[in-house]
Amino acid sequence: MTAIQILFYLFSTIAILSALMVVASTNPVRGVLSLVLTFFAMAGIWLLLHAEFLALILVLVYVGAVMTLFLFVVMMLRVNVASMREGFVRYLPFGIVLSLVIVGLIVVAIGPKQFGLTSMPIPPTKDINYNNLAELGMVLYTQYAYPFEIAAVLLLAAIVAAISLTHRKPHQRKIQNIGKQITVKRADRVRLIAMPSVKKMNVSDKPSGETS
Amino acid sequence: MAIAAAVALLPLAGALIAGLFGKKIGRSATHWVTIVLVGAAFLLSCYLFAVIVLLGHPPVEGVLYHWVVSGPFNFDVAILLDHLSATMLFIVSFISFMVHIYTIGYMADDPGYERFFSYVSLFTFAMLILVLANNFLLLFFGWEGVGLVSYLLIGFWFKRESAVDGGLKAFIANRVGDVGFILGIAAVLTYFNSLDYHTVFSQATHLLDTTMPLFPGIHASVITVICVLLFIGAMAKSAQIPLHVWLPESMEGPTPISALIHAATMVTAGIYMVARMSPLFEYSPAALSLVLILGATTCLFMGFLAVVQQDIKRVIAYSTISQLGYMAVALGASAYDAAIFHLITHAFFKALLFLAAGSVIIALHHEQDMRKMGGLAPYMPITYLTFAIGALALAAIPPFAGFYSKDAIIEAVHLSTTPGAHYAYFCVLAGAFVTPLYIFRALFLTFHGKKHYEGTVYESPWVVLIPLIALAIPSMIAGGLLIGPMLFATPRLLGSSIFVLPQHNVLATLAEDYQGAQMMAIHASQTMTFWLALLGILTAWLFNLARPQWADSLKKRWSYLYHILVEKYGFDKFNQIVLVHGSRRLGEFFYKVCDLLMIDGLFVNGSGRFIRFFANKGRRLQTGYLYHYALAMLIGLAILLGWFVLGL
Amino acid sequence: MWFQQNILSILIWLPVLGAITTLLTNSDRTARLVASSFAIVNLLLCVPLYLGFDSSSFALQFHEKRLWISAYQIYYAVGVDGISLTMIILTNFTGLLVILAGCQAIKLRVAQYMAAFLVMQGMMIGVFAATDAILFYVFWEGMLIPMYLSIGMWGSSNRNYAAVKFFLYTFLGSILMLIALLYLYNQTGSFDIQHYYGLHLSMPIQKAIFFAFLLAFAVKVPMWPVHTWLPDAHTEAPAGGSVVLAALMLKLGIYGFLRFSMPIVPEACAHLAGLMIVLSLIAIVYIGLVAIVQTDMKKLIAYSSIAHMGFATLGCFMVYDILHHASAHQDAYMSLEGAVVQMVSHAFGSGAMFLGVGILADRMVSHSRLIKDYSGVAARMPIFAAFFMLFAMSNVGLPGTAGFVGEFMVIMSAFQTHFSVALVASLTLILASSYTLWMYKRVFFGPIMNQEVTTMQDLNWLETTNYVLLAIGVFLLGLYPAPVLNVLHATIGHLLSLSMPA
Amino acid sequence: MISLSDFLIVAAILFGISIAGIIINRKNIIVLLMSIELMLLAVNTNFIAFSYFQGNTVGELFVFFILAVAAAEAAIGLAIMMVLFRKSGTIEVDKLDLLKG
Amino acid sequence: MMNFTPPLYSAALPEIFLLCMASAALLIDVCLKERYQIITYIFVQLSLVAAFLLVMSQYHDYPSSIITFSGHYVVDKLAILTKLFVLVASFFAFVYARQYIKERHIARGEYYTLGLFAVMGMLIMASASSFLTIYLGLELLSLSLYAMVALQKNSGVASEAAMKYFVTGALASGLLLYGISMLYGITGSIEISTLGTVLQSGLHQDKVVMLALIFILSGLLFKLGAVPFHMWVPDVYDGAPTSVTLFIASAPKIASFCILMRVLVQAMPMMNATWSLVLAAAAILSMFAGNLLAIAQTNIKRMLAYSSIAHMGYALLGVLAGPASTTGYSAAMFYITTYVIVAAGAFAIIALLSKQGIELDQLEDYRGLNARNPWLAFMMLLLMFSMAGIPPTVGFFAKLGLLEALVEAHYVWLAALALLFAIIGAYYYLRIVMLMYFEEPHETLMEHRITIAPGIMAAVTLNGIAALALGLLPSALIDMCRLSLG
Repeated sequence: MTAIQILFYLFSTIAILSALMVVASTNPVRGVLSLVLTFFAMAGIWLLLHAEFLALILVLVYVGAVMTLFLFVVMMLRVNVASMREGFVRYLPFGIVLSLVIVGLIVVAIGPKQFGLTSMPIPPTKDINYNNLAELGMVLYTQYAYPFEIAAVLLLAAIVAAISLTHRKPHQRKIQNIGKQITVKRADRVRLIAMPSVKKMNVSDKPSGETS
Repeated sequence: MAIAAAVALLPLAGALIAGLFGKKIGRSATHWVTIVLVGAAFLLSCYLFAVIVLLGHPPVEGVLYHWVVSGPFNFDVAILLDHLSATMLFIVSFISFMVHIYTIGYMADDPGYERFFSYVSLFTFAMLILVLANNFLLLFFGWEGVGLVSYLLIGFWFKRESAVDGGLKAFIANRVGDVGFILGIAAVLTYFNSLDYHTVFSQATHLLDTTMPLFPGIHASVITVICVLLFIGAMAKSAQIPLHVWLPESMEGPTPISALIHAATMVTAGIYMVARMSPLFEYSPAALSLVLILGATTCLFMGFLAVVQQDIKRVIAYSTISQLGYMAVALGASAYDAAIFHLITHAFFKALLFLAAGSVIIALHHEQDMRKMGGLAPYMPITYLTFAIGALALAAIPPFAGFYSKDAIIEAVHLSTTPGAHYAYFCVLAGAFVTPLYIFRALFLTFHGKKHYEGTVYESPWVVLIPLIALAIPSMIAGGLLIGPMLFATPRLLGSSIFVLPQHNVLATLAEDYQGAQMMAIHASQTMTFWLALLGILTAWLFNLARPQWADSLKKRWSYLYHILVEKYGFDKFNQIVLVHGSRRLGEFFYKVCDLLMIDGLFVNGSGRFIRFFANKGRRLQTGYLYHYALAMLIGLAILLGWFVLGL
Repeated sequence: MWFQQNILSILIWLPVLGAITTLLTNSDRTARLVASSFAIVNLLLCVPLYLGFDSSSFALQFHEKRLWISAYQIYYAVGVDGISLTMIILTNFTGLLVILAGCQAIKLRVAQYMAAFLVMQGMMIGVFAATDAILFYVFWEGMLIPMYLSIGMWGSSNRNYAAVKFFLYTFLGSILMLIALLYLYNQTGSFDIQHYYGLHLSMPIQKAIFFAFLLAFAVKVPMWPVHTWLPDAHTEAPAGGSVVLAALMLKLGIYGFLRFSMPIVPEACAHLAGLMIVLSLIAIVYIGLVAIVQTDMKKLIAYSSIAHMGFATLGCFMVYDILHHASAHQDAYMSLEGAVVQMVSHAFGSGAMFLGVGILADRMVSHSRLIKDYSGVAARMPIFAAFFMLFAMSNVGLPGTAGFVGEFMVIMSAFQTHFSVALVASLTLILASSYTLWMYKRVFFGPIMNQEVTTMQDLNWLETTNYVLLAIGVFLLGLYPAPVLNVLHATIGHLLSLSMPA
Repeated sequence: MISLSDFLIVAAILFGISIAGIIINRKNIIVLLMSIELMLLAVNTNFIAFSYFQGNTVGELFVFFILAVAAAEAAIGLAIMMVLFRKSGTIEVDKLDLLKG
Repeated sequence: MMNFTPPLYSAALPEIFLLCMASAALLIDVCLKERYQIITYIFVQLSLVAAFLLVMSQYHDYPSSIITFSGHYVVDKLAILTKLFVLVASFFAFVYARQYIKERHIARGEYYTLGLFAVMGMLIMASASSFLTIYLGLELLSLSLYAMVALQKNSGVASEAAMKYFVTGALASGLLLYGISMLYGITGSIEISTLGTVLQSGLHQDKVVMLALIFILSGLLFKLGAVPFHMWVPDVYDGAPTSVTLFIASAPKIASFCILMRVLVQAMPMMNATWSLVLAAAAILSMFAGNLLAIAQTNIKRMLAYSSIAHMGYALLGVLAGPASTTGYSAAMFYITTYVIVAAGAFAIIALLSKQGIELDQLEDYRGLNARNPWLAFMMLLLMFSMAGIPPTVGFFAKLGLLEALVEAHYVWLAALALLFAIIGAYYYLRIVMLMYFEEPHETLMEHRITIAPGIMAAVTLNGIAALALGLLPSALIDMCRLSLG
C-alpha cells in the first residue's frame, strides 16, 4: 500500500465519518463543524487528484466564508436542541435503505468494471512546471469568460436577494395606512357574538366559557 | 278521378273550416258548412256509384302526386275507383251525412260543438281516403286517420276520465293491430317491390311457393305471412278477438260517433281491407282459415257478452263486434261479396240502432243504463219504431235487410271447405240465436215494461228523427234489393274488385239455388236460422218481460258462467295486469335498475365518485413535509435507476 | 359570384357575428331584436342555398377551401351535399325557433342567452358544412361550450350536474374519434374527409376506427347504453336548449355515421352492422319502455327522442343487410333516406314538444315539469292543446305527419333485412303511442286538478307563430316529403356506393 | 494505485449520506442545507476525479463554478431561512406544513 | 498555447444588454424614493421590450445556428424563439405583478430586479450550448425565483413555500450536476455539440450514460414539475405571491423546455429509446396525478398548480414522440408556449381579483363572477376551456399537435390515455366555469367591487383573446415552433 493509498483511505474514512456526523448530529454547531471536517478531508482527496487550486479554494473560501456564515446563522437562531433528535431513529432505516439503494445503483454503474484502472489508467504525471493555477487562470478569462460573467451575475443576484430578504427597514413598516383605515368595515372591528341566554341563573353555577 | 278526389277533400275542407274558424263563424255556420260539404260529397259519391257500379264504367285509377320516391320504390298518393270503392264511398258518405244532420240535435248544447263537426268531417275524409286508396300506403294513411279521429272522438268529452281512457285504449289497441298491418305492408313491399294493389295482385301467383324466414328456424309461406299480418291489422280495426277490447270502451264517445265510426264505417274497414285483398287471401288457405275461426269465435262469444250488458250502447257495441265476426266468417269462407253485403246492411241497421239509442239517451238526458229505462215506447214512438226495425234487421227476420246478408253468410259457411268451417258454421248458427236474444232484450228493457225513468220524456227533435227514418228505410229494404245484384248476379255488383278462386267460390254454388229475394224470404221458414232467431226473440221476451225472475235465478244458478261473461272473459283484466302493468313494470325495471342504478350509478357517477375518492386519497400524499417531497423525488430516481441501470 | 361562393361561410359566421353584436347591446329588448333578426336573416339565406343546390349531383357544392393550418395541412374547407344541406336548413329553422322562444321565456341575462344560441347555431352549421376532419372536429367540440353554458346558466335545479354530465359524456365520446382521425391523417397525409373514403384498410384497423367513431357518434345520437346523459341534459336545459339538443345535436351523431363511419370503414360497418342493429332495436324497445314510466314530461320526451333516434341508426346500418339480400344499391336507398328523414322529422316533433313543455312550465309558478302537476290543460289552452296534439301525433308517427315518413321507410326497409328486425322495430308503434298519448292524456285531458292551471293563458302571438311554423313543417314533411328527399337521392346513392364493402 | 472508481465510490457514498440526511432529518433546516452542501461536494469530487483521469481541466473549471454557485445558494438558503424564522419562529422541517394536500 | 477565438459579442447582445439594464435598474431603484418606484417598473419593462427587439433583430441576422463564446453560447432558431417567448411572458408577468405587489407592500425595486435576473437566467438557458451554461443559467433563474417567492416577507406561507422550493430545487440541481459529472466523465466534454458526436460514436459505457441520463432528466423534470419531481409545484404555486406564481408558471417552463431539447435531442439523441421511456412514465404519471389531484382542490391556485403538472405531462408526450415523428418536438414547444399564455392569463385573473388582505383564491370566491364582471368571467372561461383543450381555443390545437405526433410515432395507446386524462381534467376546469356562470355570487362578494386598471385589463383581455385567436388562427405560431425545432 502506497502512501497515496493510505492517504486516500484515511481522508475517505474521515470524510465519510464526519459526513455521517453532519447528518446525525443533534447540535447544529457540531454539525457545521463536522461539515468543515468533511471539507478538509475532501480537500485532501482533491489534492491527491492534483487539483491543488480547488482544494485550497475549498478550504479557504468555502470553509472560511460559507461555513462561517452557516455558523453565524446557527448561532443567531436559537434552535431547540432537544427536539432535534425526534423521529430520527424512526426514519433512519428507511433513509438508510433508500440511500443504500441509490448508492448501490450508482456503484453498479461506476464500479471498477467501468472506471477501473484498466479502462481509465492513471494519466501520466504532469511535468514539473505544470501549474494548475495558471492553467485554470488561462482559460477562465478566455474560454470561460461567459460562464465567469454569469457566475458574477449570479453572485450579484444572490446579494440582492439575500439583502432584500433579510434587510429590515428601521421603521419596520409601522406606517399609518390611511387607505386601510378608511376602508375598514364595521365587521373588522366589532364582533357580535351570539350568546345563548341562560334562563335560570343559579348563583352556584356560573355560566362559564361564554364570555370569550 | 277529380270527382273522387273531391269527394274525399270536401269533408276535409269542412273539417278545416270548422276546426280552424269554428269559433269565429259560430255554431250554425259551422254545421251548415260541414253538412253542405258532406252533402255535396254524398251527392258526388252517388254520382260515382251510379257511373261506376250501375253503368259499369271501368275502374278509374289516378296518381295525385308522388309521396316518396326512394330507390326502386315509388309511393304515390293515388286513388282507385272501382266497384268496391264506389260502393263503400256511397255507404260512407251517406251514413256520414246522416250523422252530421243527427249531430245538430244530439250535440245541441255541447260547448265543443264546432270541434265535433270538425272531427266528424275529418273522419269522413279519412274514411273516404281509406276507401279510395289504390295502394297500401294511402290505405294505411286513411286507416290511421280514422283511428286518430276515433281516438279524438271517443275522448271528446276530455274532462271525463273514462272517455279519455277509452280513447287511449282504442288508439293503443289499434296500434297493436297496426304493427301487424305495417309489417304486412312491409312484407308486400319486400316481395312485390310495390304497394300498388294492381301490381301486387297481379303478381300474387308468382309467390305461391316462396317462403320466408320468420324467426330462426321457422319459415312460412310469404303469402300467408302477408295475409296474416294484414289481418292482424284488420283484427284491431274490426274488433276481432283478442283485439276487440277497445270497442266497448269506445262507447264513451258521443253516440253519433258510435253510430258512424264504431258501427257503420271505421270498424268495417278491416272487413273492407280483407275483401280488397281477396286476391292475396285467396291464395292462402291458412290465412282464410284463421280469419274464419277468429271471426266465428268473435261472432258467438261476443254475442254472449251483449246479453249481460246493462248499458244500451254497450249492448249494441258487443252486437257490432259479433256482427263483424259474421263478416269475418264470410271473408274466411271466401264469400267476400257476402261480407261486404253484410257490411252494407249492417251499416244501415247498426247506425240506425245507435242513432235510435242515442235518441233515447238524449231524451233521458244522457242516461244509458237500461235498468233505468223501460216503457219508453209510448213516449217516443218514432224512435221505438225505428229501433225495432233495426232490431228486426239485426235479428235477421225476413224480409229485413239483415236477414238476407246473414243468411247468405250462414249458407256460405255451410258450403265452405276452408278448414274450420264446421266450427264456424256452428258458431254462426248459435249466433243466429244469440243475436235476437240480446237485441230484443235491449228493446224490451228500454221500450217495454215499467218506466223506471223519473223525468218527463219527449220524442227527439226532427233533426234526430230524419236520419232515423232515412236509415230505417234501407234497413228494411236494402237486403232484398241488393242481394241479387251483390251476390248472385253475373257480373256481381262488386265486379272485378273481388277475386275468388273457383274452388272457393261458395257463392256460385249458392247462386244455383237462388230464386230471388222474395222467394228467399218466403222460404225462410224452412231454414234453421229463422227458427233460431224466433227462439231468440222468444227467450228475450220470456226472460225480460214475461218472467224476469227466471233471469235472476239463472244468474244465481250459473253464477260462475255469469261472472265470466260480466268479466268479458277476462280480456280486460289480462290486458291491464299483464300488458299494461307488465310493460310498466318492465319499464320501471329498465329505468330504475338498468339506467339509473347500473349505467348512471355504477358507470357514470360511479367512475366520478371513484376518481374523486382516489383524488381525496391521493391528496394525502402531498403531506406538506419537505422530507416527503425529497423522498418522492429520490424514490422516483431510484426506480428509474433500477429500471434502466440494472436493466430490470 | 362572391356571395354564392361564400354563402356557407356567411351562414356559419353570421350567427357568430350576431352573437357578438348581441353581447354588445345594452338592453334586453335590443338583444332580443338583434338576435332574432340575425336568425331570420340566416334562415332567409337558406333560400338561395336550397335554390342554388344541384340535387342531381352528389358532389360537394358551394365548396370553399382555404389553407388554414399549413403545418398539418388543415384546410378551412366547407361544402354541402344533400344530407348536409338538409341539416343546415333544419339548423337554421330550429335556430330561429329557439331564439324566438327565448325572447319570451328568458328574462335573465338575455343577451348572453341569445349569444350562446347564435354561436351554437353557427357551430352546428359548421359541423354540417365542414369537409375537413379537423374543422369538423373543432365545430363538433366547440359547440359543447355554448351548450354547456346554456344548460348551466338557464337550466333548472339540477343543472350543474346535468351540464357537467353532458359535457364530459360527449367529450369522452369524441376523444377516440380524434385519434381515429389522426390515424387516418397519418395514412393519407390529409385531413380532407373525402380522402379517407376508399382507403381499403385492413379489417382490425377498420374495426378499431369503427369503434372509435362509434363511441363518439353513439354518445351523441345517443345509443343505448351511452344514453344516460340525454335525459338529464334535456330535462335540466332551458326549453330552447332542449330543443336544440333534440332537434339538432342528436342528429350530429347520425350525420357522423353517414359522413365518417360508413364510407370510411365500410367493411367494418358491414361486419358489425348486426351489433348496430341490435343496439338500435334495444334503443327502440328498451327506451320506449323506460319512457312509459317517466313522470317528468321533459324526461319522457327525451327518452322518446332516444327511441326515435334508434330508428335513424337502424336505418343507417340496415343497408348492409339489405344489400346482402338485394343486388342493386338502389334497394337500400329507402333505408338510408328513411334515416335522414327521421332525423328531420324528429326535429320538428320533439322540438315542438320540448317547446310545449317550456310553455307549460313557464306558466307555472313552480316551473314544474311533472306530469302529475297538470291535468285538464286542454280546457284552458285549447289552441295549445290542438297544436300539441298534432306534434304528439307526429311523435307517435301518424301518417300525414312528419314522424311517419321516416318510421315508415325504415320499417319497410327493416323487413327486407329480417322479419324479426321489422317486428321489433314496429313495436314502436305501440310504445310511442303509449307514452306520448298517456302523457298527453294526463296533462291535457281530465278535470283540472291544480289551481294554477285554471289561470293559464293560451298561446300568445309569438308562441303561436313558432307553433304555426313547426306545424307547417310537420305537415309539409308528412304530406309531401319529396322536396327533402329529392335533394337526398344523389347523395345517398353516392354514399351507398362508398359504403359498400368491395 | 487508486482507480477512478474508488474516487467515484467515495463521492457516491457522500452523495448517499447527503440523501439520507435530507430524508431522515425532520427537525432542522440547517442540516438540510448542509446535506445539500455535502451533495455538491460529492459532485465536485466526481468532477475533479474525472478531470484528473480525463486529463483535461474542464471538470476543475466546472467545480470552480459550482463552488461559486454553491456559495450563492447557501446565502440565499440561509436568507430564506431567516425570513422563515422571523415569521414563524421555527426552523423545524416538520412544522412547515401549512401548505399541503 | 490556447486556440482561443474571441467571442462574437454581438450574438450575446440581448443578454449583455439585459445585464446592463439590470444593473442600472438596481442603481435607479436605490436612488429613487418609494413613490417614484414606478420608474423602475417602466425602466424594467422598457428594457424587456428593447431586449425583445434585439432578439427579433437576431432572428434575421442569424439564419443558421452559430456557436460562440468557446462553445458555451449558441444562437439558433430555438434559442431565439425561446427568448422571444420568455421575454413576452415576462413582460406580461411584470404587468400583472405591478398592482399586486404594490398592494401587498412587496419590495418593488428588488422584485423587478430579481425578476430581471431571472429573465437573464432564462435567456442564458435558451442560448446555452454547454452544460456549464445550462447549469449557471438554471441556477441564476432558480436563485432569483427562490428569493422572489420569499419576497412577501409578511406571509408565512410564502416563506414556507420558498423554503420548500429552495430545498427541493437544490436537491434537483444536485442530481442534475451529478448527471453532468458522469456525462463529463465518459466524454471529457461538457459541450452539447461535442457530446452529441462523441456519444454517437459509441465509445461510451452504456450504464454510465444511462446513469447520467437519468440524473440529468431528474433535474430537468424537476424544473418542468413532472411527477415524481413535482411535489414542490402545488406548495410553491399556492404559497407564493400570485404574481410570482404567475411568473414561475410561465416563462421558466419555456426555458426549461428549451434546455430539455438541448440535452435530450441535441446532446443525447442516441439515447432516445431510454429517455422516451422515462418521459413516457413521467408523462403518464404527471397527467394522472396532476389531473386527479386537481379535482380534490378547493384553492384555485393549487388546482392550477396540479393542472400545470398535468400539462407538463402532456408536453412531455410530444418530446417522447419526437424521435419517431416529424412534429413531436415542435408540438411540445407549441404546447408549452400556449400553456404559458393560458396559465399566465389565469393566474393574472386570480391576482387581479384578490385585494390586499382578502386573498380570493378559493374556488368558492369565483362563484357568480359572471354577474360581477362578465368580461373577466368570459376571459376566464376562454382560458379554462383552453386548458381543457376544447376547440376552438388554442388548447385544442396544442393537444392536437401532440396527439398527431403520438399517433405518427405509433403511440396510439398513449394518445388515448392522454385524452382519457384530459376528460378527468376537463371536469375541474368545467367546475370553475360552473361556479362563475351557473351560480350567483355571495352577498359579501357582491359588495367587493372589482376595480382593475384599464391597462392591466387590456393585458388580461389580450391574454384571454389570445387563447381564442390562437385557436382560430394557430398556423403562425405552429410554424414558428416548427421552424425552431424542425
